[in-house]
Amino acid sequence: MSIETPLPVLKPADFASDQDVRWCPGCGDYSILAQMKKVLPTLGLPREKIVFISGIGCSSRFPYYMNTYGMHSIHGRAPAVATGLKSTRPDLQVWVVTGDGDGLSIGGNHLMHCIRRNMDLNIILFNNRIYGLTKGQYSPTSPLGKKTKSTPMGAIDNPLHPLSIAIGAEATFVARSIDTNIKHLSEMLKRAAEHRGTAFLEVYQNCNVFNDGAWEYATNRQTKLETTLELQHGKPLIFGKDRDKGIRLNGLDPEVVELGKGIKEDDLLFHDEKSPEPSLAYLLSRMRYEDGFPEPIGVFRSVKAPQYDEMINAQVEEARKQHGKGNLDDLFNAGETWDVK
Amino acid sequence: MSIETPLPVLKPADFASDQDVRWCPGCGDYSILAQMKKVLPTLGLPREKIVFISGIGCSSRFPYYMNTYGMHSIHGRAPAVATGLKSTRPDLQVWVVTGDGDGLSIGGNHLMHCIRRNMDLNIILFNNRIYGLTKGQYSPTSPLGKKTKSTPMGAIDNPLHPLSIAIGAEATFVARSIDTNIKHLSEMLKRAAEHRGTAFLEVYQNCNVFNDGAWEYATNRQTKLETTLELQHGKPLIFGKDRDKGIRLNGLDPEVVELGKGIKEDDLLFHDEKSPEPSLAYLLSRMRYEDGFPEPIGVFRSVKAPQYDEMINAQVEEARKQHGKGNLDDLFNAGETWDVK
Amino acid sequence: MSTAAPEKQISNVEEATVRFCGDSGDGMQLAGTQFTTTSALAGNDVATFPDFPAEIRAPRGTKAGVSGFQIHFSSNEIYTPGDTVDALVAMNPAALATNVADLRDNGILLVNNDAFDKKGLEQAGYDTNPLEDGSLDKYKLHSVEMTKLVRLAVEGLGLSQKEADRCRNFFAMGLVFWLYDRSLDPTLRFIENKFGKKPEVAQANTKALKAGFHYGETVEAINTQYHVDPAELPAGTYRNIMGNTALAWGLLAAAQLSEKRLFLGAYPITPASDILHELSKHKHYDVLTFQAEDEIAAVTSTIGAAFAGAMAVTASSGPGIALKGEALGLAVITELPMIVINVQRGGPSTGLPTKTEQSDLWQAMYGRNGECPMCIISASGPADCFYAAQEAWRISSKYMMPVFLLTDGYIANGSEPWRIPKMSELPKIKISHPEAQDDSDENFKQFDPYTRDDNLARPWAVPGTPGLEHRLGGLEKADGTGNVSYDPENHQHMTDVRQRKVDLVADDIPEQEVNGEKTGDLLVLSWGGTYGSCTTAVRKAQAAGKKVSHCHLRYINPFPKELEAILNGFKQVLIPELNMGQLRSIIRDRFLVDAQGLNKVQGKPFSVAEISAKIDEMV
Amino acid sequence: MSTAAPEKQISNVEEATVRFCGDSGDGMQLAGTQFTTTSALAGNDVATFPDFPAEIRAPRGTKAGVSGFQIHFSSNEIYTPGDTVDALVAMNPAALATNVADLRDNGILLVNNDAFDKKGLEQAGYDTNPLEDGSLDKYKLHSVEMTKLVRLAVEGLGLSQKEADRCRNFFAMGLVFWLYDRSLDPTLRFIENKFGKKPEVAQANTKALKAGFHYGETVEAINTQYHVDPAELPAGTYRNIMGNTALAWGLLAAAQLSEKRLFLGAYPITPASDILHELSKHKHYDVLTFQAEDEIAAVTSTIGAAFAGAMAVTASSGPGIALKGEALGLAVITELPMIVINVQRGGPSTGLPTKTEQSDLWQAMYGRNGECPMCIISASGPADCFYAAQEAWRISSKYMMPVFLLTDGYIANGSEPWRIPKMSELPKIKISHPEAQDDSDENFKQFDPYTRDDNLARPWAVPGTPGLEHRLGGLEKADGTGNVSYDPENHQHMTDVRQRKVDLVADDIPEQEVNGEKTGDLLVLSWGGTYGSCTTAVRKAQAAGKKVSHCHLRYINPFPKELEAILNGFKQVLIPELNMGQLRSIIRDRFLVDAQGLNKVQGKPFSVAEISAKIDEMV
Ligand SMILES: Cc1ncc(C[n+]2csc(CCOP(=O)(O)OP(=O)(O)O)c2C)c(N)n1
Ligand SMILES: Cc1ncc(C[n+]2csc(CCOP(=O)(O)OP(=O)(O)O)c2C)c(N)n1
Ligand code: SF4
Ligand code: SF4
Ligand SMILES: [Mg+2]
Ligand SMILES: [Mg+2]
Repeated sequence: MSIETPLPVLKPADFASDQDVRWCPGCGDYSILAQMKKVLPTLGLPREKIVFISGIGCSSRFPYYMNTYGMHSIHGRAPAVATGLKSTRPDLQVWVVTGDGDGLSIGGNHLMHCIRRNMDLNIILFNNRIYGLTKGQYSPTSPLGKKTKSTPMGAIDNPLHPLSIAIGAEATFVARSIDTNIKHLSEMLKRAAEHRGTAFLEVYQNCNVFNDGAWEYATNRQTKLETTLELQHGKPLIFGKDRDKGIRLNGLDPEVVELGKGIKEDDLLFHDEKSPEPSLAYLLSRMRYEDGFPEPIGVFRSVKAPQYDEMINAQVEEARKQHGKGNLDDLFNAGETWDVK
Repeated sequence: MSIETPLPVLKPADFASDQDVRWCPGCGDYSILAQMKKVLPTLGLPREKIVFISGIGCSSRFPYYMNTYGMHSIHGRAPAVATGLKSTRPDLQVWVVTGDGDGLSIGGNHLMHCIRRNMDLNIILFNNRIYGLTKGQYSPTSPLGKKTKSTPMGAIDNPLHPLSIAIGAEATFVARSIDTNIKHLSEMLKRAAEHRGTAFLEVYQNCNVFNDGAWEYATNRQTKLETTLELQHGKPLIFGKDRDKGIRLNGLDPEVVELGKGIKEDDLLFHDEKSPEPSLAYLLSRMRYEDGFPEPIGVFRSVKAPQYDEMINAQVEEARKQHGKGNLDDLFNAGETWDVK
Repeated sequence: MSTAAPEKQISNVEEATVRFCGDSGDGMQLAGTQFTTTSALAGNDVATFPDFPAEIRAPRGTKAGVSGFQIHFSSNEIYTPGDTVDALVAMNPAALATNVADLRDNGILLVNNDAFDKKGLEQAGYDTNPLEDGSLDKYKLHSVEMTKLVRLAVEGLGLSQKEADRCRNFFAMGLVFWLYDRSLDPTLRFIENKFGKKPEVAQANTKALKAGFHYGETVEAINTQYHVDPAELPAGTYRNIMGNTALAWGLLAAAQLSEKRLFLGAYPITPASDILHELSKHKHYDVLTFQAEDEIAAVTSTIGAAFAGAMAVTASSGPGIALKGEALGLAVITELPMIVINVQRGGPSTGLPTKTEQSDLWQAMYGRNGECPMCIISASGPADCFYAAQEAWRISSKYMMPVFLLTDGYIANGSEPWRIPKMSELPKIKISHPEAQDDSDENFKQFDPYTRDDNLARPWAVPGTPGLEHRLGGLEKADGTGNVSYDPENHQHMTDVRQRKVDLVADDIPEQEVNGEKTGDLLVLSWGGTYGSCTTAVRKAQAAGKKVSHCHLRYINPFPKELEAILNGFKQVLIPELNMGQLRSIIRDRFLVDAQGLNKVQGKPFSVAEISAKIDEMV
Repeated sequence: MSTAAPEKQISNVEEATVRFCGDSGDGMQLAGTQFTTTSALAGNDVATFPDFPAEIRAPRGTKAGVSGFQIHFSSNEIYTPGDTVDALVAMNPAALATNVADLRDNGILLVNNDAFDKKGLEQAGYDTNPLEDGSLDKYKLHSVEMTKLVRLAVEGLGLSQKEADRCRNFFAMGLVFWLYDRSLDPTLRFIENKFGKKPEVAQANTKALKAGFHYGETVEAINTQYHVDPAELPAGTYRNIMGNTALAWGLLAAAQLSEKRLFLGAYPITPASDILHELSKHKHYDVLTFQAEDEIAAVTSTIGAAFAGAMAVTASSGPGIALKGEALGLAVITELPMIVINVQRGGPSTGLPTKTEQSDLWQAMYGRNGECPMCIISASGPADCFYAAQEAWRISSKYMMPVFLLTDGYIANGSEPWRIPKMSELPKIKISHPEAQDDSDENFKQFDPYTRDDNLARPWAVPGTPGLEHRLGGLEKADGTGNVSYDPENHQHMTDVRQRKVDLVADDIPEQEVNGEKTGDLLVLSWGGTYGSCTTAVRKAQAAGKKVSHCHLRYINPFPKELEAILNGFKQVLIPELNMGQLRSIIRDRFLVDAQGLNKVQGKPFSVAEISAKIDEMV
């Protein structure tokens, strides 16, 4: 029985599995889940064509809550599981859900290689700057000096910045959003879904149990317009409650300037997500709150490049063009053979 | 018996172990070994204070040939072995020798974490763009389309660029040199040795058996002055046989320009290895021969930052300031106890 | 207080088992810990079993979110947290539903009936209210309006209702303290220490605690108090200790006894993480804790630290240990000393991460490529972890080889009284390093890192030492020089030597004890965390006149020399394990003894009854 | 050619063993391969053993750089590359020094005496020239000025001296071809194919080859030729095949027989890399080869491909397999089909990477956390790899579980004649996937991924299929629904089911064969690459009238049902293994049989003589 699936009209609820959601009440993960359920029906894909692959961590429980195909794999390996899946079945839309520990600590290498291969995956990194599931050790994104269960005297590892790492591996799509900024978040999920090749989306996510307020500066109504900056392609980098501040380049160094007082919009740095060179994206990824910058959210970079999943299948096609579908009897009998009667 | 070691006057030969060197005749590894033996005696360190840690690969045989302490560990893990060693014994000078497969494929994550922690290690990555020891599969630095034993139809993975990755992890010292450019190489080895924190040095190394000529463009007498560019701190980026070409910034994009014809040295990009922002270093790491750029050699970045090895020991000191050396009897007896008679 | 309290009886009992259960937000672990400390301070022998959900915070009120803590306390020596419960505190319907089966007939059941509303009952899957439908008739049910009573008690302190409700666990504690005739003082001290900075919280908890206690005094329905006399334990100063803490402290002690820096390379994983947490608090003892990027970096950094001359340790649980297999081969072939701790949990794969199991023995024994033997020792209970850690380091440093130390989730999170030793009484661990030599000296001899002493140990020459420069590595080594060697005979020889080093340990460990006669009808052979239930079950069988003895193994590789003779002294051998027969297969292989298994993988320790039943079936 | 060749004898022999050895730059592997093909084409049964150094190119002339290739060819069926050598070609002193011990007394020794200069002798550790000091008197020494003769032969072709010297191996081949009365034609064809585009090289090699042949005809000192008649092999078309090639082709066949895409996730490692190389040449058979960033990505991508519905395979060797342990737990608990190939090499750790060993059996059996059973099968020789691959996939896809397939370096690089099957004769591998359902249909039923068929296999529902959406994962699963379950009984049940699935295979495999009587004094029990030497040794013993039989296992987990009865039919059991007793320990555990081991880890296969000696010692 092969069923014709006319593009169904799906609702967010259609994407909810029958499993109870077991995150702590108040966890930022709920919001990401909700936005995902809202975005998927807009993509015009039937549920069976969608697969969620995750590692281990609170965030990695995500697939259980989605009524799609999915696998809650092992710690850090989701990008590699997804690579095998997507290479074999390039027709599927594959999402990878990972945490800052899962994706950047134990799984950092798979993430990096997946990105450089430009596998067509949508990778959502839930960054809560802590290990949630194991109850509160510091993660690779925890700030220096952070006191946690495993660092009672403060963390001494310089944190990794997910987007800088991704751009170091020359990611073709890099974006950032925030769990509480649901409109922006759903837009970013959609952009990630639409990108062909690896889409890497970092989401600032609050772990209200072990790291409450880690992103307070970026989510607080009072401060968020001063501490974040929404990137828009082709537009100058402007921020502030009154949209009166901007980012200007001083040589290669970004600086915060106030508009007016002799500085015009045209003096500012203009965002170009399509720049073939990733240097701008890299520079943006380096703008950090602790250094006095607003942190960019939005799409840092979005360019087209060949995808591994396409090319691995293209080689099969190419080989078939050259050799046909092949006949194993011929292969076995090629070269020196002899007959025994 | 504790022996006073007055700083000995050592010669390169003093650093040669009694083991036969077993690389293929003509391998670029010989040159790196020779330069290392030349540089070490200039560092004023006795042999016993030096340790070489490597993974697995042709390059990783290096420690066997050095009459210092050393460990030929397992594939990809040298940075992690070195981390344990250096944390425990910060007085030692620890070198990590790795290959493009060892360091960037299986070992990419350890490398990245080591760099972000700014462990005081000198990491030398022998980049021959191939797996030598396993006889010729492509590596993460092999170019797209590269035909090798495992990619008879050409590689389909976009290569990793070691320096871009290192800068993505915010490396404090990043440099590049070439096996055949022995003067430059020995200078870079020395600079790496002198840097405190992770010094990451990529060396273009020829594997004349499985990937002969991979760096031909950068080593050929005829072309090398056109295809490489020696970085010098505070100096403009000039190259060419006649030193008549330079690199100028166009916005954030570098471009090759000819000097004269209205373009002066002052118009060029000036190198600043000490720039606190790594954006310049990142941009330089993106200049690639295949894109029509000369490839920079020299020190891309060299800045001071706190080191993990120092801080982990500083926390012990700090804890001792707070609590003294501690008395386990007190620890055991703290809290609720009771006596049974 | 001067309410006219009704007269109540006090009944002396030998021992009792109490379990607190409720939602994971209800503070049951705290209640359990406080009750444990109080009972210990009262001189009882105690054993505990905390049990909490895998989720950080499962949805409130659901069965998945139930958290429990069981305390067994006695005037005699005890070895387990108890099979059945004498008194159960259930803070909500889900807790009742998932726990009541363990309450003995006629046991005391204290429930917070305020939580038995429609939603709560539904979430627990009750169609009718069990407090009312007679289904709990076989228990002494006391249905208490805890929520209401607590709110009343804390009235006037200015707490929000949510804050007030958070004191309910103290009410429950107070009530149970009264029931078992326990002093409130330790808990009052605890409140003072913990909440001193938030006086209104401290006051509220105090009021709730006392309210619970007075409720017991006052309410007529509860008319008997129980009293458990102090146990006769060996003289000394005691404290209560959890397995992971004891293990961490044992490592601290071993480092000090061997005059070494302690290096821990670890990656967080349940239930091993607390070893990392504990050690990271004690840096002033010259402790370096490295939270690595993964388990492979954890173990390889540990190898680096071992090379550097430190007491090097790595700790993890099943899946993490699986990742360390390749690197452990390097530790074996480089013959460096280090301790590898596996706090076992339910497998395979991620399995049941918060539940206990003993199913990683095979992995410890066989889970590496090539012929790659490792010494394996195991701890038998929370306090024993302290000594097991020291023994692991003694062996590892003496024979220059990595040693596996196995515990499990049950041991790690369980607690028991520990007679606190004096550091000065603990045996020193002597370690020597070869001395520096001067290479300009005419007697200078090239240092050979694979020469061996009587224990077949090679010299632990530490980088930084003049004249001992050498290279280690994962390729086969020529014995003596340590150079890379492809020589066939040398490979055979080195393979044999690595095995012999492990075997030699058998000559260097205490004689294997047998609990009971040295011959008989049945030997119960156990290892690790099943110690308590096996001991208790065998004692019962012995008391019933059966010819049953018990042999508990600390050393699994190598086995104690006496083991073969012991096994041969019995008609039958029973090996209870929380796995499907892993020790059993090793014993059968080694001694060709038709040992039977009692096996279970259900995320829970054996009850004494389970083992007793099997013994009774066999003899 | 019309030089007056002296008259020579031809002696008919039943079989012979020849070894070419020289520097790794001397082209000895090529010489060996050509001789093998030629002998196979001449109808002999052949078996080969290549042996090369771990270094890519060890320094020229050193012992570490010696490369060898041994060919055993016969007019009867043979099973091993031969214990001792009848004719040895040594291209330099180092090759002579490291190989001459294997030459039988009175054997033919052909040396290139031009290489026996001062430096060469020194590098080989000779104080005096063995060609002159009488130390080789017990052999038929023919000292040939090969270098000089080759240079003369190729004179005039315009080759540099270095290029000329590169033809020496063809001279040696020519000489040996003459010695064993072999045709030059296959090699001439080979030269044409290989060097057709470089005519001067082709010509030079042809001249050198013929020069060698004519040298044999001409020189008086060599006065006997040997002839080995064709063997009587089953009728069919044959080719020579190496183990890794046969394995790769077996995978291709299995994919086609089951109508699946083939996905290989692998990371290069000696001696498994050639499987990756071979498969990557055949993409047009719908083969995807993914060279992963490491072994963990290799195995987890394989799990992803299995989930996606492909025939998923990962291949590695010991250290790489160690890294896969954790992920294999995921494959076991998700009950996905896949093949895990381990081409074993010398361990522990990096060990002896280019040498053979069977020491990863324990790792395959036990090397994962938790109770994590896997089916294990093994190949017995190069050609058998073809069938073992298909059998692994048949079992894996039928029972929905990962299957281990063990080979070793000896099998992987060895070669033997293979009777080429027709694809149409090979049994199809039937795989079915559950069908789509329409969730708007009133009969729609939520898909339960852990329902089971008669084989306890769960349905392989493939992403992309409407109405079968489901989630897998590493936490324990409720049987049926596949939901995460912490239920104690379910965990026990699922643990039992996973074991039972493996056990069920025992009902589904061919009856275990015994070579010889079903009862007797001694059973030789073997597995994997020791097949040939055990078969030969047992046949010899049988011929000598001993009551010895041989049982060779393909299936190690589960064992064939008949095995227990077979073992019990013999007074003694001997298990020869290239490890320290890994199968032996499993057999002892399972059957309580006091099996003895013949064990060696020397990087080399067993010689027949070693096994014969042990048999003779025992009966
Ligand atoms: C091999 C392995 N090592 C360690 C763990 C334990 N573990 C589970 S989740 C986790 C980290 C979770 O942190 P993160 O990825 O940031 O996810 P979060 O819980 O914060 O969403 C760890 C260390 C594991 N499951 N497997
Ligand atoms: C766990 C493991 N996987 C694979 C290998 C096989 N292996 C050895 S070296 C190597 C790659 C070598 O490449 P590279 O690091 O570039 O070093 P090179 O030989 O080129 O110097 C591989 C795959 C191994 N030794 N261990
Ligand atoms: S622990 Fe933190 S991240 Fe995990 S579910 Fe709770 S709030 Fe969310
Ligand atoms: S294979 Fe290549 S890298 Fe390795 S030793 Fe030979 S030339 Fe050097
Ligand atoms: Mg996190
Ligand atoms: Mg390389």
